[in-house]
Amino acid sequence: MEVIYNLFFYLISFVLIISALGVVFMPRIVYSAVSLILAFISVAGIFVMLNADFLAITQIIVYAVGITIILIFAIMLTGKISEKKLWIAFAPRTLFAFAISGAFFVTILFAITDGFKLVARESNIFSATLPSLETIETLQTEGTTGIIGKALFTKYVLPFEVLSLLLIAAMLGAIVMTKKSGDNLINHTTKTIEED
Amino acid sequence: MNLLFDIANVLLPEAFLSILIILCIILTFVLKEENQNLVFAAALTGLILTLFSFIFIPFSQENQALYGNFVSNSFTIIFRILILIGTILTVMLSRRYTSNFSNSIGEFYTLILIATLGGMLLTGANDLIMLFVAIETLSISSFALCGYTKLDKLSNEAALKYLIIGAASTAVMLYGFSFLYGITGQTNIADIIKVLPNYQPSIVLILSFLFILAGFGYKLSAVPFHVWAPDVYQGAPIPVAAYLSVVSKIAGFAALTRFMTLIYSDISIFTVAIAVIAVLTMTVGNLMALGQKNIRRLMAYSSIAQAGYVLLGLSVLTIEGVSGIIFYLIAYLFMNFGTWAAIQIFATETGMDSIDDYNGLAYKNKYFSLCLAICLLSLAGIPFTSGFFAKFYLFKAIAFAGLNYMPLLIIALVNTVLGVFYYVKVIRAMYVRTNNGTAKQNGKLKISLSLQSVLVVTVLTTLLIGVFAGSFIDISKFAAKSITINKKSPVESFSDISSFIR
Amino acid sequence: MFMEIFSVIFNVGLTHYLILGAIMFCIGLLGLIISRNVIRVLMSIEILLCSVNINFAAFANYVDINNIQGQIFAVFIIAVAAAEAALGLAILLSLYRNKPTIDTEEISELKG
Amino acid sequence: MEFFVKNAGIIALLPLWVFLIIMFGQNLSIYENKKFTLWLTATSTFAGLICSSFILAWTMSHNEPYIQNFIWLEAGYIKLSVGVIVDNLSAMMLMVVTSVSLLIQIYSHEYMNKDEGYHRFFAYLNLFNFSMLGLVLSTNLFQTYIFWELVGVSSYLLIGFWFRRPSASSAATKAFIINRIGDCGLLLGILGFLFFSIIFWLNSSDVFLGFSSLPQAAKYVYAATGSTPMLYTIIAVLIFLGPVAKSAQFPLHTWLPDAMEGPTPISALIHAATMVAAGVYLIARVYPIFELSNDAMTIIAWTGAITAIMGATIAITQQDIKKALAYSTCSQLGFMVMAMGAGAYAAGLFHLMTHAYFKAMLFLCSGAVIHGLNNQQDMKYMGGLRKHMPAVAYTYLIGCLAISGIFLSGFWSKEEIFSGLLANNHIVLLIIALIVAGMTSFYMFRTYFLTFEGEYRGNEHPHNASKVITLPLIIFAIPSAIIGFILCGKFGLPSFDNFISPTHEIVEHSENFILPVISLIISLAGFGLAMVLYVDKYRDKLNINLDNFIQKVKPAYNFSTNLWYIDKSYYKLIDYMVIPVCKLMSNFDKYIVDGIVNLIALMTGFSGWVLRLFQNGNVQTYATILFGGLMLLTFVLTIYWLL
Repeated sequence: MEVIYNLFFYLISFVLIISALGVVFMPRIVYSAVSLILAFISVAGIFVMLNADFLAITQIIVYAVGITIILIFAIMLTGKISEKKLWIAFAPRTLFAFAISGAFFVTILFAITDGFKLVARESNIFSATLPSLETIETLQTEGTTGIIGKALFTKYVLPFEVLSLLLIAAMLGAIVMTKKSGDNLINHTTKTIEED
Repeated sequence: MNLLFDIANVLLPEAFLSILIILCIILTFVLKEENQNLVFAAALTGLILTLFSFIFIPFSQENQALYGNFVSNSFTIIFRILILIGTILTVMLSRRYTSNFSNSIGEFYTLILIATLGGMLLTGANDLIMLFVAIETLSISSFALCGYTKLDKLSNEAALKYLIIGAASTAVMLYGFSFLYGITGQTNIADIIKVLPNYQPSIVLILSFLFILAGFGYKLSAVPFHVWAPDVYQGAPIPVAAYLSVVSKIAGFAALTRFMTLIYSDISIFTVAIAVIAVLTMTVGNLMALGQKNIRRLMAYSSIAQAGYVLLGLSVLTIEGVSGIIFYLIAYLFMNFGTWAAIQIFATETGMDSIDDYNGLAYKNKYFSLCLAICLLSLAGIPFTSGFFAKFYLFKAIAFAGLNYMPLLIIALVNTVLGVFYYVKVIRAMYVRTNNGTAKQNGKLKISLSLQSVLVVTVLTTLLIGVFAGSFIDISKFAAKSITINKKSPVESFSDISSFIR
Repeated sequence: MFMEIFSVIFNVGLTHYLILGAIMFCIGLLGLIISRNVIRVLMSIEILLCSVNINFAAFANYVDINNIQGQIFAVFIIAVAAAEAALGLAILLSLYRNKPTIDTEEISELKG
Repeated sequence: MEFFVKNAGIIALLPLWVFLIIMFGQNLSIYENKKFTLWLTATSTFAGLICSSFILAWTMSHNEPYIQNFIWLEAGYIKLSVGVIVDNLSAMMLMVVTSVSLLIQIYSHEYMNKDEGYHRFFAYLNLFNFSMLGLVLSTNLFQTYIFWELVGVSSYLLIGFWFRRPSASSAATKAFIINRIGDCGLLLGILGFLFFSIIFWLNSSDVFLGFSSLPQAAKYVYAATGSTPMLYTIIAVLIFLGPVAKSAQFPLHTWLPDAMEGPTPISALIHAATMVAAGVYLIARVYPIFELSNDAMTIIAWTGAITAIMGATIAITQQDIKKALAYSTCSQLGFMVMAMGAGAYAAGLFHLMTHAYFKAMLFLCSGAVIHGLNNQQDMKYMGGLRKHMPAVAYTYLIGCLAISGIFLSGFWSKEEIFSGLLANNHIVLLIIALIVAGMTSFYMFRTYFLTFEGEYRGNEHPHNASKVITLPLIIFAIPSAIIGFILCGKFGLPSFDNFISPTHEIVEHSENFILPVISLIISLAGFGLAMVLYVDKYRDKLNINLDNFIQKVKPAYNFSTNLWYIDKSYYKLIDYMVIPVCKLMSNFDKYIVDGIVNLIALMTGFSGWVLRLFQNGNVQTYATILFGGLMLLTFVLTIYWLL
């Protein structure tokens, strides 16, 4: 059981990292999008391994379906340009990017392993305790949806409600941006209209 | 009912604002195009009513609402009031701007109101999730507002840059949140405070602090998270730029101050980090402002530098410092808004925003130039303006915090001197240079009533704060007292003035 | 020594997930900075947020299994990320209408 | 009456409002009519006058001062406040300032009517009124200092009112610079005083530097500096430097005669009646500080005495009518300061009040003459003007009698000074004062005879002054004549001493009549001498040749005409000491400081340029900066923490 769990972890992680790298380094943007879908699905797999079934489903519905579709729409709408030259910028910042990413990784690795100690599990940085089998059992049989739903309507009701307004704001913004404009949303500094 | 009690005692203005938002949305979609200006009236009256609803909230005690997601005390109340005042001014400033387009007026005000709701919730958010949602509500509405002038390339570009940098820094902040959550296993700040002292300070804690600071620093445009600010301020509609440089920043400061004082106040490394960022922020802001030719970019760098001064007040982490921050932000709200209002007036009338276009303005528009000059002098901190008292009070808090802070004080003073140069540059353009005929600004500016009232109100308040600095300092002191600073070892301070007299 | 390494590798726990999150974050960071296509930049942002989600889910599992607040946080992040993506693409499209390019090198009129 | 006392601040604020209205409303069409400005100004001052008279009445029946304070600025332990104090001293000054300025405003309407800067003039006049009244109402030394500076600024603006004349602008600059010296001393003194008394103020319930606690504070400072009384004296003398400059005392008096370049109403209001008296007022306010140090009191008294005699000797030979009056003002101010320094507190203030009225009137008369002769100020070209402008001549005569101490109000106030000097055993000072009194009488009547008697020697046709000019003169003549007598405290009349200094022990009036009689005789002698020398009739009869007479006393005459060589030595000092040093400094500045400054400017410009390179418009560069900066911060702080 343990071994299978580990193997699954490494498998999914491998797919996830490869597909994420694919998103960045694929020569054509459409391949990137497909790669992104794969990455999202792998993340959902990771969530399943972390006893987060609701999260996994949400991940697939929202990310792998919703967001990627929007992205593909955008790719299609802007697709006239030859993509070859829009691959990777050969600018000084690319070098910096590798350096920064490496530094970032090393720093976080250093921090979470408490200074590269191999036996990190016993470290007391995080209040980590192995989840007891019983709770895992209940989570796996009953699912997390109930807990999350209850929390959303009790403890997190305020952010939940505010989130609705956030979505409205995003919607309004998107509508205004893409609305077919017969109107004159032009440069605000040049046009003058008599007021009052 | 617990819920109703919470709302009546703590979240009444926010509840009002939500109702107002829904009303505005309905009005936006129901009204015909030519009646859309009604949304402006609704928003303005609603905001003023919301401002009055603060009367019903208990000022002096601390109340939690909705399972500890939101905390209302005098500190958050004063910041919410400031945010509301800033919003009212923004709405009035936008009146002229929105009259340029016919079918997207209502949405503009709705977005501003949603952003304001986010900002107000940000000040008192007491839960990491609440904090995140509030900051994102503010951000996402701001992205949309930035690109509102959608046929203008610059506006689109500004919005896109703002969004990308914003999303990236949000991701970093969330990374920091995840570490904080990992260390304590809690998302509620009150619970975090209870649990956190049980753990040894580790690098993860520092990382979480720095990553969260990156998220807030992006809102405050603190160096090195400031890079978006000049481009966005230049490209975005001017009312939105004013909103970002004032309201959004005030909300960010409120949240950062609470966060810093509640969670990260007992280890000195965090104050060192804030101090480093403060020094960087004001120095870079001032240095880069020196060579600017566009007044909007100049104001962007100026607001970066101003954020640096405020961060300095946070770095001392005393009650004095916090009250200095509050007083500085009160003064900053009005003086900065006044400047933006003047820029908006000039831009709408002439369509120009370069400093050279202001040449010789004082000879034709005496009062307008005077108002702008007062605001700029106040920003520069010339004695006997509100800006001077704000700086004075803040620097005094730093000076009294201990000898360790002396280098900071000296750097701040040098920066203040540096700042005078570029503010005076604009004034010199208006008063000393003559208009050599290239500029279009012939004759008097026709200033519409709403813009005029914004300018007059802000300038008068700036002067008023300069005259009655004492009472405003009292208010900020009162507000700062509700902040608890969990310092284990207080920095040695000159508690007794007589010790160095004798 | 060998056994120790072996046991670390085959006892997947919190640290492993965190390292996975860090790797994802680094890839997202890389993509954010080096690609020239705006859409790819937006994709990289999604990867960044995903890595944060992995972190939260891992912490929820290993630190806070009873309340799983981390998972709730992740739900909120997913919702916000979707909104952000939608708005970002809307802004991108309106920019594209005024200036037909999605090359980040060319979207640099505001500077100085 | 309580109402007026509680709202005494309004008296000061009214002129400020009027100032703002005039300043910001200049473009409005209503200002086509100059009378609007006049009415606005005069009404506000008149309202102030009414309020002041009610306040005066209130103070008669109340011994405790009324004090109102607002905390203005709190900086740590230091609380600075502004407020309003109403006590006998401020009530008297309010009355003097408002009444004098009301009459002078009416007078200026005619005097300045043709001037293009009419509105500006009235605006400045109101600004001055505001600052002067604010100074009078100040509750603490800090507020006093602020208004002190404001008064200086408005004086500067008004002296340089005709700024196109080089002489006027240089006179304004001179006044400003010399006043800066005094202000600097005053500020240092206040700071020194505050430094030693800060613990007292922290424990005190009063506001910082409040006047009502000043006696205790002075005692505290005296005790704090107990081991070195020198230090206390230095603080007191530094504070005294302020009045020295403002009240034109030796050696900082040189600005006052030059200040006569301003319009004559200004000379009357500011440089004769009110502002120069502010120095004496300040001495009265901080009297508790001076009282404790005998050395300081001696210095004050002797400064006053030297000024008095110097002013008198110089005034004797002045040809310019306004200059002569200016030096006479110096001399009289010296009188007041001398009285204060000698311990005759009330007498000094009494003379301040009487002097305010008759000196203002004298200046206005000279203004009427100058106006009538188309800006001719030299007395060589005057004479016999009594026939052309009788009202002016007779009021001037009243003023001369008053200032000379011949029966009219000056007699009573001077008599108090003399008896005060005698009572405090300052015999030397008394002799000097008596000599100066004789000289005063001489030079005043000299100006009178040269101007109004004899034959007219000028070219312009003199024209009579209009009613708007003569009316204030006539009104001024009344207090000039009688106010000294009314308040002399003899013959059952009310006593100024009792009114002004209820807390100080009252100097017992020596009931002998010898001193008044002597002073009267001396004054009459001066009058007689002037008559003999300057009225053609008597001079011819006695066969005196004035030029020969001058030749006989040539050194003394030169000494006087050259203003005691004070100005000249100042210029010499500046030429030979200050300017070489300045040159050295300027070279240092040019080559070394400027070099450094330019280098810094270059460096900041360069660093700004380098920083702007990073702001290249590419959003991903921005992201690089963001993350790079974050990583750099993380590295630095982590290493810092680990170490």
